Amino acid sequence: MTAVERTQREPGDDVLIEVKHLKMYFPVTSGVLVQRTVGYIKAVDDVSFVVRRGETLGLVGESGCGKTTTGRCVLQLYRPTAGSVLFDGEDLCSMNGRELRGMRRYMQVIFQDPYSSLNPRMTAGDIVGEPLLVQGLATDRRAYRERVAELLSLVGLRTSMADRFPHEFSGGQRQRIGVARALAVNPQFIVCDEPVSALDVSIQAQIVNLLEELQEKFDLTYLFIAHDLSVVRHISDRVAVMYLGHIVEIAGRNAIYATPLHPYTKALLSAVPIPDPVIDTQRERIPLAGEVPSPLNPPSGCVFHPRCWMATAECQQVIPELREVQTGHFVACIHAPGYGSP
Amino acid sequence: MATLLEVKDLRTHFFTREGVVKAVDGVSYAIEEGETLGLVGESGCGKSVSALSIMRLVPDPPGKTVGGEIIFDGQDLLKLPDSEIRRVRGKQIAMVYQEPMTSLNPVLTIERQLTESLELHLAMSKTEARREAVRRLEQVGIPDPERRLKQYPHQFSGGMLQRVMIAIALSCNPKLIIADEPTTALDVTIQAQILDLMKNLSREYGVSLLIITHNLGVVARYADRVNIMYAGKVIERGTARDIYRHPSHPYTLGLLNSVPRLDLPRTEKLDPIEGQPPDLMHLPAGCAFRERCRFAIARCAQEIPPLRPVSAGHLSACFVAETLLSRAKEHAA
Amino acid sequence: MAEQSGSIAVSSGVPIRGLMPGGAIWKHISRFARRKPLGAFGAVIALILIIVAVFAPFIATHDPAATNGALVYAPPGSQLLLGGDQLGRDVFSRLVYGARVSLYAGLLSAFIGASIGMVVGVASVHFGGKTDLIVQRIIDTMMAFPPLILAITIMAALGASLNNVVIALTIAYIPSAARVLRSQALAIKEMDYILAARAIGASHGRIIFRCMIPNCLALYIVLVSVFLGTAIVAEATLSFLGIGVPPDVPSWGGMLNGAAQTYVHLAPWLGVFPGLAIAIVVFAWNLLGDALRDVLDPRLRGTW
Amino acid sequence: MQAYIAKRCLLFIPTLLLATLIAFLLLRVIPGDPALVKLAGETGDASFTQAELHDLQVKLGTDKPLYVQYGKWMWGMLQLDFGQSMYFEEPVAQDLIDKFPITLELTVLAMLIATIIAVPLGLVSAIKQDTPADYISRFISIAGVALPNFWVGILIVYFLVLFFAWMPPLGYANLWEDPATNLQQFIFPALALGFFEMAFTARVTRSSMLEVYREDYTRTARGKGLAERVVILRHALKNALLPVVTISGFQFGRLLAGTVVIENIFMIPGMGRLLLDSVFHRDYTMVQAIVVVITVSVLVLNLVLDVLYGWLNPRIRYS
Repeated sequence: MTAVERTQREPGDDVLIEVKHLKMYFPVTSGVLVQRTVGYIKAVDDVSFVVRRGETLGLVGESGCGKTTTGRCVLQLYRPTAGSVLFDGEDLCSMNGRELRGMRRYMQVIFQDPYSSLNPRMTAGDIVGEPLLVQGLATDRRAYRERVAELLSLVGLRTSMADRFPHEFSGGQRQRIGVARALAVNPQFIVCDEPVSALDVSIQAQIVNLLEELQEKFDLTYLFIAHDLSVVRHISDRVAVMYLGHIVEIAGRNAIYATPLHPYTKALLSAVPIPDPVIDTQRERIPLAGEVPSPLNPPSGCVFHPRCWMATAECQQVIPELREVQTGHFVACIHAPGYGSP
Repeated sequence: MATLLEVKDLRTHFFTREGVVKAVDGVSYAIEEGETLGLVGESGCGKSVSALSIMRLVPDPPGKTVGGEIIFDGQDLLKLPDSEIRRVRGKQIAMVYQEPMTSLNPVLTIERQLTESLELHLAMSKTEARREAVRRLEQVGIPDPERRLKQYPHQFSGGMLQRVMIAIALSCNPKLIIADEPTTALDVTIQAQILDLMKNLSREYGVSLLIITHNLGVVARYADRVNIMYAGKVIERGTARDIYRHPSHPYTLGLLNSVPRLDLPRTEKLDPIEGQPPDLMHLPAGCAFRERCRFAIARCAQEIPPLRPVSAGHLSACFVAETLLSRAKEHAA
Repeated sequence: MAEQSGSIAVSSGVPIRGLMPGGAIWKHISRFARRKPLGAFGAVIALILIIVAVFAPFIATHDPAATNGALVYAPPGSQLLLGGDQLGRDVFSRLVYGARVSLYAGLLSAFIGASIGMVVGVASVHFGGKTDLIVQRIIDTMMAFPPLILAITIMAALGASLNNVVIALTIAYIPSAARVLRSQALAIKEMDYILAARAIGASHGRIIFRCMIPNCLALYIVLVSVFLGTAIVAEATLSFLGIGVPPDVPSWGGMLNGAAQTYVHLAPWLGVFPGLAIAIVVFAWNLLGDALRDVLDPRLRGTW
Repeated sequence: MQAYIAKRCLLFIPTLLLATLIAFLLLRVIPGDPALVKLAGETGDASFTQAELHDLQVKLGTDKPLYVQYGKWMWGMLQLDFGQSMYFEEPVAQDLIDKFPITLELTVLAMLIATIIAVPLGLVSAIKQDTPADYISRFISIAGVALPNFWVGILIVYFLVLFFAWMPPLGYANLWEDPATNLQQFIFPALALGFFEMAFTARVTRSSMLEVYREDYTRTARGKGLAERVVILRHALKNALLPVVTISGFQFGRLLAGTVVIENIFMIPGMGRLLLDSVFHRDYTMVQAIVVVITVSVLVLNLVLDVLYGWLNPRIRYS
């Protein structure tokens, strides 16, 4: 057991999801007749974290950092290349298709795009009711209809809307349908994959509030994936920051926003504009040079070193592991205070 | 400062089979020389259409500018013949678009796309234009410009392409650059790079900037003055300080309250604007925001509130603007 | 921000207008007619064709097979509405019965060809991997055979008969149908709602029949309507060449067999009316197909 | 780009093999035994003895298993021996060498006529969208797609005979020896043959151009102040023609197939007519050989077009 596993999961902790050394490599093939693998896109590269029952873990990072892939691997929508995902102690990675289908009663997902995530040929009622049919949760026709109506009103839609098709709804309303679908099976755990980033600003808050209310009501556990750091701070209990397939920092919400330890987290936070010209101009800014390297050919050592202003020669060689430097605050940077020798 | 561009009572409508969409319906604003003006609103509020109307680039059909004036350099752009407006486009007023990936021609080299406006507007020779193109790419921070010129758009990342777009926009030393959601398609760290670059260059060359965005944070940092749009109209205008510190329209207030902020303590609950944005084809009588508004009074259902001053340089299109303003000032104090 | 209201979904990339189930069908038809007058015109002609084909015995004025020595090359209008042919048979009645052949061959081959193509395309995408690769290779190679050549070859092997024409045309349509529907299925497979279906534990069958097929249907209908037009031409071509339906069966193509060489001096109308019939019917089908495509799936514009 | 071309070329070989296999199976699997068909005659009821059948099977080589037959046939084709005609009982290769150039000339001519008229027609239609010019061009293209090529052929013959007392020329004049007569012979058939493709290409060009008109980069080009002519010629045209290049492989195939019809109407002694005659004579070896020639021509053209497409599209050129 590495330090990560030991300390992230403390005795007596009520851990619902435990992800250990998760790797998702997408093969890149080439060749004319016989396809052979010429390389891998390391979308997720050795990621470990836990999600405790009832909490929201925020997962942030820029596009292409592997946060969405991580979420899909946790749910086994992609079968990971390596590593394990324990749901209440049971390893999802070793389950077969049938066993996994059974597990879908307990874990669900909400997608980013409210347009492509709803089948345009099904009515809102059918979309919300489908999980009930698939999981055999509707005993009869009446119970089914009542449950669908209940779910729709739960997410703030009128039950009379059940017969409408997705294109008759606005973006925010569609996202509510997506939430209702996820709730249908009474899950314990929901992966929220950028659930508000495709919505208008004034609608985002509606959905965030809805997710929070539902969490309280049904004692839900969320893995909340987003690139908007302000929203993540609002909704999460703990936050993990990803960069190029790695988790570079995990800490409690207050700790990570008040005292970020990883240089990438610092830069990311400083880049978020504040809607107040006076405060915004007074903040310290850490401009990041360059762009995110290709996950096909990631840099050696610490993947962030080519853009890091603190990088030393050592950073090019050593892959920093995630270490606990303060209670509950993990960071993967050899220059972080309290990190110790690499 | 002198006024560079004045949009007066602009009306651009889309004539679709289902009905007339009044995307821009009586919008007025002015841009001073050297100023950065923000135009903020949610999708479908008409902010992009108003900018495209300035350049007369609204696709027709179905779009048509049915009324108003756009005074630039003493002449009404809407009345110029086609040959004259082409002399304004790219030379006097240039644009940076939202999607750098699709806004550059995939089958032409960066060089061709950079040099063509130089050759057209500044009558440069091929070699001169090439030299200038290299200089411009350097200026926007693209390493190895000589090699990059020979490449095609798909060989660039999104951030790099937006730099190229800025280089193209700057190339003929325009007086005004219109940036339509220039960073929406980019990551937050890249977004900061691009906005800083635009702001620095505009300061250096005294170019006016019109930044169109849905992100209140983006304009707070960069804009001198801000216009807030809702349902085809400007509903509030003022300095960035006015707008963010003393919002005096319920919509602006709602927008500011609904986004969680990193600089303030975390609140238990977000405070969203309830309801959905209105359907531009069937706008209700009176104020378009009335149905979502917490401060609505009976009058709001009958008349459209005009945009009027509430303090020096600060305008609001709300009947209860004064109440909101004094509340905001109390709150700030 | 992709917030969108109204009835146009942009980002889903999948047809959403039209094809609504339920009793609203008449409302849709009348709306279609208002928005696409040319398409409605095409639909009316298509309907007339169907009526003529179904009620041919009541519409025809003569027995299409009856020969009459006195009416050989009779000019139109005299005793026979559209004149007589080289055996003195009534051209008009033969045209009426020919509509049956055209419609039978067109409808069956378009329908079966597109259906098999859909099954192949969707299944290939669903199973993916090596299966998809092999299917793709075979489709690509089949596409190198011009459909008419494929049909002629098959007719050469099978011999002239109406049902053989249907078989030959069906086989000729499968590759292009499979190709078009495969790419549609590929696009659908990338949609989040497929992932959502997997996330709720939906079975493979459910994903194929509730998600993939319904979203291919618009394209399928468009495809059938387009194939139908080309199949009518193809049947006529085969019959014109003398390898389609047997010469004694009245068919539009067969009526033109040898026209260019034989009748030009004696009876030019023999070369005109059947061609006109084909042209009008196919023109109408194309108008209808175009309109259907615009309404059901605007992205397909210009793909054939 | 080199890798792309190499990949295309490598892919060409298995595709070619597969194509010959399909051509072979089409005629061998469906009808059963060619010897049986040949002996049974047109109506299928001619009488013959088992011994006769066996002799013929041995002669035609159809007594051996299918894979042996295919192997032999392929091996022969590699040495340019396309087999023995079942009807004329002489090698089919000579016939093909004589007739293929005639058909190819007709096809290429038709393709040229179609493309030269269609592309400008489609462009004008798109540029002048919803003007009378657009309506006329759209009418031509929708009507053109509806007119069967054999009927267009018949009408042209009628027109020529009735108004100019023209007769289909007997005998064939070689393009290189007597270009004037040759073109006189070919221009009308090529027109009839290319009519459909002209209409089709015009439609594709129009819709592709309209598509490009909606692209962001066209707006960018206008936003630079470029004249409409430059926007069209420099920015839109190349993008708009990419789909036109893609479809021309299928068009070429359709035109080759169309020669079967047109050569019969205009009495041109090409491969298309030979194919039809062979079908009537149940000359399977000949039919097979012609199908292979046509398919391989299409495949070769597709290969060329792939390379051209790669050259036109920098996304492919630089990847």
